[in-house]
Amino acid sequence: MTNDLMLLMPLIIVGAGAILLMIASTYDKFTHELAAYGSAGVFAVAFLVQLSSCIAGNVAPFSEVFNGILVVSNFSKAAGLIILACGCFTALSSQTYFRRNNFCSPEYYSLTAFAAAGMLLLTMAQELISVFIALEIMSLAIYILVGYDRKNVISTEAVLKYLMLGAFAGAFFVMGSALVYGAAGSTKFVKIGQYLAANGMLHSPVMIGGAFFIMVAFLFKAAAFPFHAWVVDVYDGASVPVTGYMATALKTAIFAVFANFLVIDGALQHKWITFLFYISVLTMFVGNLIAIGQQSLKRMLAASGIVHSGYLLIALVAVGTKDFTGSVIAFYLAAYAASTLGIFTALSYLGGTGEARKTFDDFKGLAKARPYSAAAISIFLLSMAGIPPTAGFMGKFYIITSAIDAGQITLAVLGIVSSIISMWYYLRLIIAMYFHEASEQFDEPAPSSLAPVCTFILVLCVFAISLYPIAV
Amino acid sequence: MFEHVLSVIIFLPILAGLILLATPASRSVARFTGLAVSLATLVLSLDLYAGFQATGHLEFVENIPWIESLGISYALGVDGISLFILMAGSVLLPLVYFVFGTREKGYYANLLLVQGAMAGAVCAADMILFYIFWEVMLLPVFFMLGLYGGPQRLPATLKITLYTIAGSLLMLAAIVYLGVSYHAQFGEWSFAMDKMAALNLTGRVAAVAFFGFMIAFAIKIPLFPFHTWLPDAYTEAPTATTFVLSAIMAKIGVYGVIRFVVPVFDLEFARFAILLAYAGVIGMMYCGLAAIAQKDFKRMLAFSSASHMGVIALGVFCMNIQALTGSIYQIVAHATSTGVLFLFAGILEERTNTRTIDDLGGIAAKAPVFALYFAIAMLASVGLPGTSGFIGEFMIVLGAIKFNTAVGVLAGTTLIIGVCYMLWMFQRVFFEKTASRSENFKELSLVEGLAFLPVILLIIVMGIYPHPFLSKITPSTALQFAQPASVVAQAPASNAQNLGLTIEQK
Amino acid sequence: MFADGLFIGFAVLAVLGAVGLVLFRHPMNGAMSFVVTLISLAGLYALLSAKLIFALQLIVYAGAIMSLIVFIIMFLNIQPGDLPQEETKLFYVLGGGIVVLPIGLFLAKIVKSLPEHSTEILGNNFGGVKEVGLLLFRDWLIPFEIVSILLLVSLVGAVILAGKRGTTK
Amino acid sequence: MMHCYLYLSIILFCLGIVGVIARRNVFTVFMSVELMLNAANLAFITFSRVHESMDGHVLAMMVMAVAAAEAALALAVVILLHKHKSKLDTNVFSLLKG
Amino acid sequence: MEQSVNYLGLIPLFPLLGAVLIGLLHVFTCNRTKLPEKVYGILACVGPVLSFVMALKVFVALKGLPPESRFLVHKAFTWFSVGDLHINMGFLADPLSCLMLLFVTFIGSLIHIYSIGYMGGDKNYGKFFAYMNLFLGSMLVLVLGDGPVVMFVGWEGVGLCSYLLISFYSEDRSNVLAGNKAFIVNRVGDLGFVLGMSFLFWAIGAQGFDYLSLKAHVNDPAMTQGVLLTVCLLLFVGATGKSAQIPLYVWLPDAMAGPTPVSALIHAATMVTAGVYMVARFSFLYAEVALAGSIVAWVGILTALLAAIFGMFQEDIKKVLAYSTVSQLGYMFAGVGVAAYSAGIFHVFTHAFFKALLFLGAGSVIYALHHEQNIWKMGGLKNKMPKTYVTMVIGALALAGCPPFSGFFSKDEILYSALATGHFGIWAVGVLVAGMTAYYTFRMIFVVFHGEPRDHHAYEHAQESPAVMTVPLIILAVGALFAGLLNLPAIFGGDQIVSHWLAPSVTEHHPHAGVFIEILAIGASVVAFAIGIKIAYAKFGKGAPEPSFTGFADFAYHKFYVDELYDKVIVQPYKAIGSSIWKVIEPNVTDAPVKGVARLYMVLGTAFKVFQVGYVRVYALYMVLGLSLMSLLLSQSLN
Repeated sequence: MTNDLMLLMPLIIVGAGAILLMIASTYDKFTHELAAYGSAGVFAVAFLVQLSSCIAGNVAPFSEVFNGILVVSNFSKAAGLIILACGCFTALSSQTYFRRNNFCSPEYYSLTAFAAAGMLLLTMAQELISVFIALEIMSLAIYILVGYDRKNVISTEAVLKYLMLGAFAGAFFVMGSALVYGAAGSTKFVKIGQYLAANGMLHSPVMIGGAFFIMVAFLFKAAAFPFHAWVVDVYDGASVPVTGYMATALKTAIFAVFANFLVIDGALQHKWITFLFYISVLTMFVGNLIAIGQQSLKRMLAASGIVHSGYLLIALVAVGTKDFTGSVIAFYLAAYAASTLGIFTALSYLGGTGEARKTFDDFKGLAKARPYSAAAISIFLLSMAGIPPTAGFMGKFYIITSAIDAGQITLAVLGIVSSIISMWYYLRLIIAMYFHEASEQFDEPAPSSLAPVCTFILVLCVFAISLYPIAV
Repeated sequence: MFEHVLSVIIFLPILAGLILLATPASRSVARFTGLAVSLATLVLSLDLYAGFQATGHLEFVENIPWIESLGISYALGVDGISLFILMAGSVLLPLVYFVFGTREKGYYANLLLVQGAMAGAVCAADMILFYIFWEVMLLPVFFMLGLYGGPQRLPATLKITLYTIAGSLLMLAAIVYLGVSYHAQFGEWSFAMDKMAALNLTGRVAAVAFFGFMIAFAIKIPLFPFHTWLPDAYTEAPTATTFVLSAIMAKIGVYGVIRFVVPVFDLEFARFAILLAYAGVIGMMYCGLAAIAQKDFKRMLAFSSASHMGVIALGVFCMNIQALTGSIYQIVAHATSTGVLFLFAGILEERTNTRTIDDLGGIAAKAPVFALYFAIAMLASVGLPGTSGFIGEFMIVLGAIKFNTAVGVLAGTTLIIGVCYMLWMFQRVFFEKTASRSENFKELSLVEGLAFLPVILLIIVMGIYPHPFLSKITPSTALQFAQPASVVAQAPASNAQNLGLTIEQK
Repeated sequence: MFADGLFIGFAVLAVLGAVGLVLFRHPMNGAMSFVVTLISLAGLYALLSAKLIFALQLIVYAGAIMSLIVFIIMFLNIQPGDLPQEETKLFYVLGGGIVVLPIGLFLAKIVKSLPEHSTEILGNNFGGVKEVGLLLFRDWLIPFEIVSILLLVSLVGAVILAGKRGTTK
Repeated sequence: MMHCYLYLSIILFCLGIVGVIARRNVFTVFMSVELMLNAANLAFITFSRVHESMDGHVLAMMVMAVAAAEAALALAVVILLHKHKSKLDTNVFSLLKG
Repeated sequence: MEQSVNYLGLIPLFPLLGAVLIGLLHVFTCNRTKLPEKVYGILACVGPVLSFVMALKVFVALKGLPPESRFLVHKAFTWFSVGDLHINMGFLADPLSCLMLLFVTFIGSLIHIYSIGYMGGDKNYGKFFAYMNLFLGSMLVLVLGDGPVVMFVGWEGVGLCSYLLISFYSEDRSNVLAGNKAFIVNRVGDLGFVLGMSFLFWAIGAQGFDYLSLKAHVNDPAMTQGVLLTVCLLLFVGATGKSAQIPLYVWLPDAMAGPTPVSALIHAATMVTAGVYMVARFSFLYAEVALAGSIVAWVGILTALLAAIFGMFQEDIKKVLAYSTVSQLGYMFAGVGVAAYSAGIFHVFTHAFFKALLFLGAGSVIYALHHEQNIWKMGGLKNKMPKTYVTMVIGALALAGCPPFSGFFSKDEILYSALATGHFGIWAVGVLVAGMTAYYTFRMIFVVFHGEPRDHHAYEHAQESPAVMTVPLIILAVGALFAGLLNLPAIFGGDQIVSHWLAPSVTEHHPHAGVFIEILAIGASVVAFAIGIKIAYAKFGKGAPEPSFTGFADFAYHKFYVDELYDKVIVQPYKAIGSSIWKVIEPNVTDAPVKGVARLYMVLGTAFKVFQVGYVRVYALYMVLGLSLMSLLLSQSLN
């Protein structure tokens, strides 16, 4: 039990931190700046604990906690690390962001911590209803964060769209769980696996239907085609740090649980390969096409998030169910998180009051005024585009390698084609920043140095992650 | 000679470039740093050259495992083929700092970056490492072109970048395919270049992978009909970039063909060689003809460069040792001659503020040294015997005749086509009456003159006494043709075939 | 037989309530109609021997949640003008029905593949408070605990989104 | 008999979907989602009866709790929407597009 | 068999070093303080004279060897060696190359000395001598090279120098254009040379790619008739370029239009004979395939005819000489074509003297008349310029083939060989051309020197040229008079020294057609000469007005519009193709897919924005539609 608790320590720290922050925020003297430092501290501590358990406690890969409802594996630890790091950076960049945008209260940071708790649970959950509850914890917290700027109708619209469609997708999840429960008699992954091993997938249509509906919810959260439409609007409506948080931590959690779910049984995964194949291809291409036409940076990044979901789906298609380590997925998520979060962190101090700078054109000539920020953004963009020597390239390389190794050559090639297509809109921002004359001075100083520092650290991460060797 | 000399050659410029970028260094500091670093690299390269044994195999090997689970390592080494491209870069790049003294910091920093990356691409002995450097070398070009290029630079920048990246990403897929095939056939992961020759690749996917490589290299070279990015990019780019693109980067495309396509896809290559050879020849003629229609001397040189690259590529596709060796020799010859020509074009542009041929005239009278240097480089470019250009071109045509008579005869027309536009341009720019634009054309300064002198001498020495150079190249090229046979002998055919099929059916 | 009759009755009521929810223009009418569905479902739960759930459905769902919804509807004091003009509602509903049909058929198909099973009311303590409670606090402790976090989040959320507090301190 | 329960569940579920995609009234949409959750709950309870295990009951309780939480949030959002535009029409909120 | 000596390489090296030295001196001083002209003059003459001395040494050394083993070789270094291809920077002196060597260095030296005076006061004095030295060095490489590749170095080198010399006064566009034309046309020929070499290499080159090895392997089975013919014809294409034969003769008259008689002379006397030398050099190939020889002979004699026709109607004194050069070159090819290699080479030799004489004489005239080149503006100059007149008449007689001047013997040898080997047509045309030659040569002499002055102003100012220019004229006149005696045929009591000397180098079979044939040949030539000179005298002997050409004459005056034809058929289409590639094909065909993809890309990008309508209900609809579709598919798969 102590061992169990030790493994759950990061979750407990984050959860407790969230509650403490929530309570603390009732005191008037507890400013949102303090809350920012507090939540960053909570995330940092949790991150370090997680890291130490990653390094030291090489527990059995599938050590069960709490009756098989939660399972801690190396994969979930890695995903947890990413989530916690994202949380920490989000907290810090939010502090900078809210220096200039005046709608924060300390609960904001409490909610980021709650969301992180939900995400951590999601990475570990091995039981459908727990997955659902974790999903909802995460989602509800994020809904609130999205709509945090209550005075802003855009923000409210975003939360409406997200909440409505999220709840809609959640309903499918519940229905799917019910069907799986009907077939297997249990909602625990272990039991489902045993049932599938005994009966085989094809002989259980209910199982197929249930898994199908469950995947719908995952695909929705991951913004895969055709469940992608919300993502552009919601990212656009949310404030920059929240968008960054959503784009990275949430996606990490979703793909972690998605992978965990898919690898319950080889037959389960195999059944969906064709579907996921088409979905990932369509996701990549539709995402790209949406991204091409965008003028707003956030919307472009949202659409590019769709594309990256497509790449991750390739990894899911190619993932081996035996000896699942999820290293490729985790690596890609880490690489993607570092670069995406980096951009949003940079935007959080470059965006101006009320996010006045939205479009590509607004960032023209940034390189002259803010060379380091522009360089950092360029590096993040190149990483997202998959140009070496950044982490994004290695992530893409691993995904392609695993896809080809799994015999999915067509998928790999389509992934490549997609990343060719995506090159334009990443380069577009670099071109705007570097090759155009400035239309304004960008002379307002960064409201605080936290976000710039985070940006710098994330640049280092982008390169450092690329050097970290993993096994496919 | 110390152990990690290649790493130093690669990373010294890269580090210097990054440091320059990251610090608010002044222009002159940047220029001086660039000059110092590139000269240091030159010294190291000369040392390397002196120590090169010409065994035909990789020398100065460094190998540090990186991603062991996939057999990826930080592996470097040079053989006779890569050595000369490396040398071309090391010898030529210091010139830029002599010639252009008043550019911005980023100009010099990017130049350093691209120098390191190109050295890396040439020295890499691991495919992934190669790919990394291959992509990295595009980035400085992107920035230099976009930041310091001519008025129409943006479309040109986009075109070259997207075009090249499209090609290289396809190559990435092909590289991964090779690695996976190696894993399937030999049971271990490896991305080492020299091991790939042992692969037995058949079937549709192999052909696709072959084209994955070929298209990437064809774009970089550029081979007809993938050359359309070239005129704009070469014309709009700042001179140093054009110089780098034409003198060295294009050659790395050819190098890639020699390194990857020829040994690994020997079957596919033999099958498509005639097609590719025609692409080379047609490209040569097409670009050569287009060159005559140019009014802008830089664009004319761009087409000229593309035309010559067609011949060089042809040499690789002819599959005999004379043509291949000729190609490599021509790579160096063309790097020196075209590189110098582009630098001179830059000087012309800078001192006359025009790129239009018709605006100029009579420069030979104003600047005899400049004209002499230009003429020597031009004559090397048209392949006059006694200059470096002849040896390679002759061997390529010779080899092409052996390969296919029609191709050979067409390849020979480069003798005529090249001379037409070059003389035409030379006549208008250097001869005739002095035009108003060139009235005050300043002769090369003493420093510039001395800086170019070694290269000009090299052009002549390489034409008159090429034997020492060739004797370092030939062992490696000979090995290229020896390899397929030995592999066939080593690998049990049936076994390999089965494994080859499994990967396809998966 | 009696149970079958009850089932038919509840089922018809539930469907009618649901149809009403979809079709009524004013949300208040829809909510009332939905309450009918919820109560019918409670009856069905009872028929399925889920005693605790039967009670919870009535208390929590039909009672608490629906009264909250109705309260908000009343609270907002919705005028007919506030409601969307949905002249083509029926068209949309029919179109929606057609679109949804494949999903329904698919679900029906997989359900059909299941072996039929009797749903006689179980006499023992199946579904009773104690049994379910034991299960809840022994096997399902973690979900139960995390639901509390969920509720906390929604609490905070409701306060933040709908509250009147000043935006910053 | 089990089939009948499940068919009913399916019908309710599909009606919920239709409600979500066909209606513009925010309340109706949210209640339709609730309807879908209830349909799922019915399936849970039915399967619970079939398997004669009470896990399904626990799950249904959890779903109810989530539904309640979601409803609370949804209503808060509705209030917020009403504050902004005094409309309950989802189509009114389409500033973000393209 | 062959003897290795280490000084052969020095022969071309002297002038080449001189060229580099002078060139550098010139380049570094031309825009600053100039060096005195004497420095250049002396430096420039050192190389050629040393080479000439070395050539004499070579000659002596060869003379000392038995005739069958008169080979001196010098392998300076391995030039390049790849696979089977081994090329040495090697030099070979055999009787053939020695003969060429002697007269090239001799005439070259003379020209250098002459130029010291002629070029005086030119601002690019140094540059000129650098080019001259470079030219001589290249020519010597061409002559001495031990294999085709080394020969090609010199071959292209002289081409380059001809380009540089023609466009020497580069401020005048027409000069540069003429230079360009020379280089490009030569390059066309060079393509043939390179291709010929390539075929030759792949047939028998693997065992060594120098003349001696090639000669030894010429009967290898790989050397089929087809290959032989291909190689011979391709090499001949090279020769037509360099030696101005049909169809590549067009550059030479333009080159003459250049400003320097000296450079014109170089082209006329030495460089253009390289093609003849090359065919003689490869006589071992041409001897194996008779058809190739016939083609060479016919092309040669037709060129001779064509050029003679053009020459009859030219008004520029140098153009007349230029066409006469082309015509004489045609004779030489006719000679080597009918396998009379020694006759051909001998004509090269004699032609060098009398053509040099004529050019220098013409130069003298032009110099005296202040750069007037139109013969219709001259007249009656024989009184003003007696030395020039006398020497030029000697040259003209030699050119026209008047016995016993040198030209008579060499030309007669060629015509006799044609007749003796049964090439009756060639002989007949040759005789006709001989008559025409006499006609146009003396037309020029009469118009320029006899009659009344046409331009009195110029005539008043005309005076005899200074001694530096007349002395070489006299020396050359002596040569033109007596050079023919070197190869005096048996019928005149000679023993054909040159032919015997050349015998080890060239593969030829001396036909013995009998005295009758020989007399017939000689007689016909003399008669033709007499007729030609008679007509010329009749028309121009007592002065004549400038004729206006009509009909055929006009056609011939315009050189059959060949230049215009080439311009229309080759040059303009070439440019048109170039600009259509750039303006039409590149943007609309080659680049079209790229542009199309880009456009499609942007269109799709804009089109997809439509789907982001912003209505949440529609987003839900997308989800449901997707789900429905997937449900349908899944339902299918369930069965």
